[in-house]
Amino acid sequence: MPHRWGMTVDLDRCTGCGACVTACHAENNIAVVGDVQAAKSRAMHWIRVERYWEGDFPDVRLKFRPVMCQQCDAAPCEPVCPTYASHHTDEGLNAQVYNRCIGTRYCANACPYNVRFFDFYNPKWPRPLHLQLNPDVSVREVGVMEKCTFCVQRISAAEIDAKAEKRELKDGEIEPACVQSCSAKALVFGDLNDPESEVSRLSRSTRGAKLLEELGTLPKVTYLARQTQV
Amino acid sequence: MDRRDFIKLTAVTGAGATLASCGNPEHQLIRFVPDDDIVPGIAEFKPSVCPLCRAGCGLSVRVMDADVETVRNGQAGVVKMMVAKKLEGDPKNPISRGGLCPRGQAAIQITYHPDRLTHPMKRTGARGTGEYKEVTWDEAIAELTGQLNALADAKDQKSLVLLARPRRSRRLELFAEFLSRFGAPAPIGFELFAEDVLRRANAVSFGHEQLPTFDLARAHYVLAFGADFLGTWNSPVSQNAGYGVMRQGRQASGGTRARFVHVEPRMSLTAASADEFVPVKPGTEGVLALGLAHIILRNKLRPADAAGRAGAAIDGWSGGLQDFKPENVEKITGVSALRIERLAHELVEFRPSVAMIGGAPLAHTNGLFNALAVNALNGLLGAVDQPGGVFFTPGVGRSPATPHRPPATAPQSGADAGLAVKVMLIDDANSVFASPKAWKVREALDTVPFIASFGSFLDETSLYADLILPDHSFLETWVDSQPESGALDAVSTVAGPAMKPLHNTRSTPDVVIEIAGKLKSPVALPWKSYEEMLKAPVGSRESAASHQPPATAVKYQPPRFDGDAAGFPFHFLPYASQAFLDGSTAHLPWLQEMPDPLTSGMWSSWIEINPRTAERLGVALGDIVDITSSQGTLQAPVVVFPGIAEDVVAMPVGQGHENFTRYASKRGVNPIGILAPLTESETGALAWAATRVKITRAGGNDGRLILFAGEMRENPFEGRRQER
Amino acid sequence: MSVLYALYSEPDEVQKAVDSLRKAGVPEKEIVVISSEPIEEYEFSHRDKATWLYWIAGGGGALGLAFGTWLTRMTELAWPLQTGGMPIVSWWPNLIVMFELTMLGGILATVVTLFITAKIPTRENALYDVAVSDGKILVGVESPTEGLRAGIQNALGAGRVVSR
Amino acid sequence: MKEATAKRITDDLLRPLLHTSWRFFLLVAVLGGIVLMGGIAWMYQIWNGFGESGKRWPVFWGFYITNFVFWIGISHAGTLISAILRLVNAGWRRPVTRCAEVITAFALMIGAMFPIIHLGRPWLFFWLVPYPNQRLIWPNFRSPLVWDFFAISTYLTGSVLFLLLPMIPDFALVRDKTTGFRRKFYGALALGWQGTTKQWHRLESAMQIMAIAIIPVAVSVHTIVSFDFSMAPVPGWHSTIFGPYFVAGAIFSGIAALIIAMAALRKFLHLEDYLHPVHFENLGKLLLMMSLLWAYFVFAERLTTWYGNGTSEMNVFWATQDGGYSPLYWLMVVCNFVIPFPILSLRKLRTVTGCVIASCSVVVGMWLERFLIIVPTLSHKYLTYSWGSYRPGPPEIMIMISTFAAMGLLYTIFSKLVPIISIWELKVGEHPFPIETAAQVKEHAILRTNP
Repeated sequence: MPHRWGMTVDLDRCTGCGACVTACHAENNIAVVGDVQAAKSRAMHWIRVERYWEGDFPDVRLKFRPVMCQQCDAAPCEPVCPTYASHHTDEGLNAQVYNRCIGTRYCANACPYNVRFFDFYNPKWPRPLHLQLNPDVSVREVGVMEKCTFCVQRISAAEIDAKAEKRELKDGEIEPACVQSCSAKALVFGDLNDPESEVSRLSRSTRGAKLLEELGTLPKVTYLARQTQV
Repeated sequence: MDRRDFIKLTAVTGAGATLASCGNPEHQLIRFVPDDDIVPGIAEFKPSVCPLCRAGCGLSVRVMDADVETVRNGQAGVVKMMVAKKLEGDPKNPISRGGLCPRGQAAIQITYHPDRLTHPMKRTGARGTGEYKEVTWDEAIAELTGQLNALADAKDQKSLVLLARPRRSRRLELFAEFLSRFGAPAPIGFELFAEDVLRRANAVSFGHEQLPTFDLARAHYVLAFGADFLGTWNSPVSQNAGYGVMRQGRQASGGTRARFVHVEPRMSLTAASADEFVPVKPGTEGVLALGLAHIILRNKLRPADAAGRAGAAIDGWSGGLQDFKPENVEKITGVSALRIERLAHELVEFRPSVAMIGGAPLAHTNGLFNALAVNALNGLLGAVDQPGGVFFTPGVGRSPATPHRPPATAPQSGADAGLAVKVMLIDDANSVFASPKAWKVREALDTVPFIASFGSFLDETSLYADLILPDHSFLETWVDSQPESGALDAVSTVAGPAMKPLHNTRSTPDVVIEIAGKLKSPVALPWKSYEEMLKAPVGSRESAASHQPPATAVKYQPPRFDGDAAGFPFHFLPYASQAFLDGSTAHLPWLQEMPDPLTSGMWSSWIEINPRTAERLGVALGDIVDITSSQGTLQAPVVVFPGIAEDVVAMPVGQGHENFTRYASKRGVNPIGILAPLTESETGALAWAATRVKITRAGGNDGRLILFAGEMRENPFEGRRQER
Repeated sequence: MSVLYALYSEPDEVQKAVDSLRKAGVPEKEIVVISSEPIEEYEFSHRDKATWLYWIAGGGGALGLAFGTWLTRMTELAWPLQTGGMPIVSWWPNLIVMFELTMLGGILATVVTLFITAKIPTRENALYDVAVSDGKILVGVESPTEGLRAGIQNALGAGRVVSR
Repeated sequence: MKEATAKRITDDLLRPLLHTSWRFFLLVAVLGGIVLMGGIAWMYQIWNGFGESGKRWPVFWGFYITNFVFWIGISHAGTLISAILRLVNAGWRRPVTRCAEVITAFALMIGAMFPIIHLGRPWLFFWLVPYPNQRLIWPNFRSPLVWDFFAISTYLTGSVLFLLLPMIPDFALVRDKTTGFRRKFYGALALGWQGTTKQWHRLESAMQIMAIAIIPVAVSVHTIVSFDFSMAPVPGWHSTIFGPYFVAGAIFSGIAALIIAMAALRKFLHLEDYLHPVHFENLGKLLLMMSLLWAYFVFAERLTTWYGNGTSEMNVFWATQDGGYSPLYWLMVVCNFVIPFPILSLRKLRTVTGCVIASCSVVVGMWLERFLIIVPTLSHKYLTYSWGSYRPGPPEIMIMISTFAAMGLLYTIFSKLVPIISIWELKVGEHPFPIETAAQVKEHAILRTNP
């Protein structure tokens, strides 16, 4: 049975610290667009920690919600792409093939979660910052769409190792950069096809819910509700 | 594998040529033979230590080969080198436990920073102009040695001052050793959010002059006073790990979810995660703590003597804190008596419970009282050295650095010692940026005849240096850390270089050792090199406990504020920004572009104002306001912030660098600049939360404020249809 | 080759001329009427009206439909890629492409047939007179058999016959 | 029919082909200049990076797609209308059809440019075309953009042929009426057309079939354009009304464009005798009907949203109703209904000038509608944290202006090369007899329209 990669986000553990955001930049060669472009809201954060205020001072609450590509099984972004740049892989990942992308940006419009980002310019890394670039991840050229891949480079690396060692992947062996950096362990990643895996166990939790479930996009990210004291 | 499979594969892996490796002139350059044999494309993981804050998280550095442009005996070329690619928390490290904070993730950019200083430099222009010329290491070291010799000749060794960040590290021990053997005063530790008040309080209450460690993983009830322990305070990564467990980590094993109450006038990142947010008047946190203690004592929920010396340190403890009846406390703190009653009962009911205090509450004129009050409460709750309580990491020596006392940051600090500073060494401390103008640090620096800096970047302070001997980055050299908190057991992390140096820099400890040996009358240090020092076993260190000031009972003094409430109606609350801490990481582009967790601000600074206040002042999101204190005026855009009291305005520290690399220079404003030079009455630490300001609208939204988020609320138009 | 024709201003004369040409024993096929605009109300203008064009257009449409069906199916199966949890061959979207190609087929078939049956494009024909563009109507016969020449000239009206 | 009349018609309609004044060249130069600048703007954007346009996260479509929808809409002026008029055999159509069909052909060409201009990597646009390639990958037929490709190319082919076939006899006429290089040129274009009864019959039945075929195609084209939006599950787009809504809007703006074009021809080519007030009157009535239909659609759409009160739908609703986009929204309502409705419903005002004024306001209004369908939705999707805004960049504005110039340029050149009114069809309609006085025009017009 093929793997089916999924993630759970425990909103009761998440403290909104933002480590995942920086870790994602570090792992995936996401360009820093700079203040001028950031002011035009062209900053690219494959994962973002949304925060929502509730109520007014002094009875005020704040919700954090990390949002990355939900890797939907019925992803609205996939069918609208005329060149198959966005399509579904055998392991249920929502793949984005930069080389095929011609930049219609249709996928981004169709995505209800706004987790797709566009390279408005060729990225720049003033030397020697370029030495940090992760050689396992392609750098995107101007005019293509990019988004969270669940750190597919880590997944395939682990799979190749496991294959070489003629063994099954262990649960928790693969950690996307965001999961790895999360010190509160709010993010859990694993194989949803393995009923024993931590991620399967958690996504079965009664606290679990999908983001914009009603749209029928069948996301593979489950959000575990933050508990409130009575 | 045929072409289609290949395409499928690339489709999955997203592999492809990286731009970085094409379009560069590399192929024209000569390829040098690598020094060590390298397996291309295979990643290694090497240990290191995060240098950014005192938490000292252990790192595991992903290292891979890359083509590095270098110059070898005059010939430019490229050489294959193993270089750091990514920083992860070291799973085996008891502090980071495999996790890392956003700042730590970005630390790697220090090594690769385009504006990093790559070679020794001597000042050519006037001080502060940043005009330097490259010199060789021999020249640089000779220069510094000469200066020290001059002092020695004049029998004036006392007027050598070393300004460093106060860390528990052998690096600082080495400096201290050198200074004392040379005959100079101990290093001056300078850091804005130094938490010296808390160390003192812990020494008084518990006999440990160090920051506390909280056993959150086992705590059932956490009451935090202003401590941003999930964001920037103390040892954030380990505290986040503990927090995760205390919330959802215990259910599997039949445990329960801990409760968490946060007390502060402005909802911080940490308070956002609290079950209950208790706004309180600034500087009255201690009163609330004692109010809670009073109820516990009154109702005999806990034995009074449980508090031990921590209680004894509080005036009127034995008498049951009669001055802190709920009604009085309500008057002082603004927290309702009923609520106080409830919280007090919960504290006892849900034991093990623990209280913590840090940050702003200690940055008032009565900071020490606030700290002692909370310590006493912890004592009363029996939370000290108990599972789910507060611990003190053992085996932590006293910081070799004497905490600065104003105007000690200013080198005429010498003044108290009764002599002027002639030579000043700066190790990565930026006192100019992080001191109120009133301290006149610049002026003081100007009076110092000779200043040498070991920093890797030109910042406001090192700009005053006559000589710059840039250090290796932490990834290129031996590093160590002995965190004073964050783990229940003693931690001492030592790591070798993760990669070879990129530039013509030298490890500062080794430079100091070399200079020590080169002096006319050499200073004999027990180590040939820093590496040797780190490899030597840590000698039995005098325990911090032995250094404890006599415990004298303290009374509550209302906090004093600079500026009268009439003229300056708002409390001004600078806070450590999640991205930049005290501003020392503002030069890292990833952190500049990381949206602030609460406001989503990027690349800019702002002032947070309560919605009703904003309405009253006639300002909206992005409008520009003047923030005026008795010390001066700042201009910043407004962020309407539902989580802040109406009489408080808050501002993140970190932006507003005049000169700190291309990414941070001339960006935003620095709230520290307009702080009044009030100090904590007992310890003399800067009371950075004791300034009042007035706000006046200065103009409309000029795009200065850069936000990532669109809306503040999830459902902004709720109920709109009914209205129209 | 030789042509015989005459120019008329009024359709009635044309009708007469055509009839008398028939009497003169000129085969229906060889009688040519040329005008600068379609003329409806007369018998002569109803010659050659019958046409298969409509059926051919329909056939073209059918061809287009077939091609559309094949193209969509074939390409989707050539390299089956999952998108949005839709079937590899998903008929709903394919119908759109199939419809467009059907219409395209019909249109192209029509135009091609038109060109063939109307014998265009060709070189300029011998049997033509620029006067037609002034509203004159031309009736004539292309390379008539010698035997009929006299008869035709009479039929068209000896006076106005042009012979080339 | 009177040869005198025939001659008069021929001479009038051939005049523009035979005589050229300096004004023509000036106009061509000016318009050509603007078009050129548009081209430069596009090169600038490609060279410096797509960021030069105003697009931003999360508003990834803006002016370009707006113009795409707008121009495709305009293209519904010609072929569709003339096809309908042919089928119902409305006598007054004869002078109108060709100048209408020309609009279709050119508007389609211009509109079809925009999907390419708006690509992040325009140099790869041909990846949309289904052809066997070494990438071993075909276009994704599930993508509305590929539907667009097929629909538009079919429509373009169809309407160009629909335009060209009736031109052949006219080319033959011009061939006979001219000498020298013109004769050669038009001779070639005439394809050796004689005008035998057979040819006429075939031509007419061909036109019949085309007319029948082109109508569903036209409808499908703008329905599919609407699918570009309604296929995406985002508030304000994911609606079943979009197909008919877009088609109606397209015809609406199309007729407006046609009226403007006719007025221009009438004035500059002195075709007062051929394009009568009655034509404007009739088209005006059509426009009025479409305006009402448009209002009906907008109301239906708004009411459903408001009554349903879905959170995310209402976010977009408020943004246009009284939010940041409301000024544009209400301006659209004024342009599409408040202004044209009274003008067109009052017989007194339904003059040539009146119709032109109404049409201009409709064109503006319909452009705004396209914009307001695209941008407010994209800037107000479900997760409010990710809300954004949009401001067009200089290249977008320049390119937009240049497309209007391009339309003018193509139209000018066309009317210089081809009789802009189908001469033979006009003659068949025996229309008009030379007319001098306005009075005669009126009485004559009525006589012609209701025979």
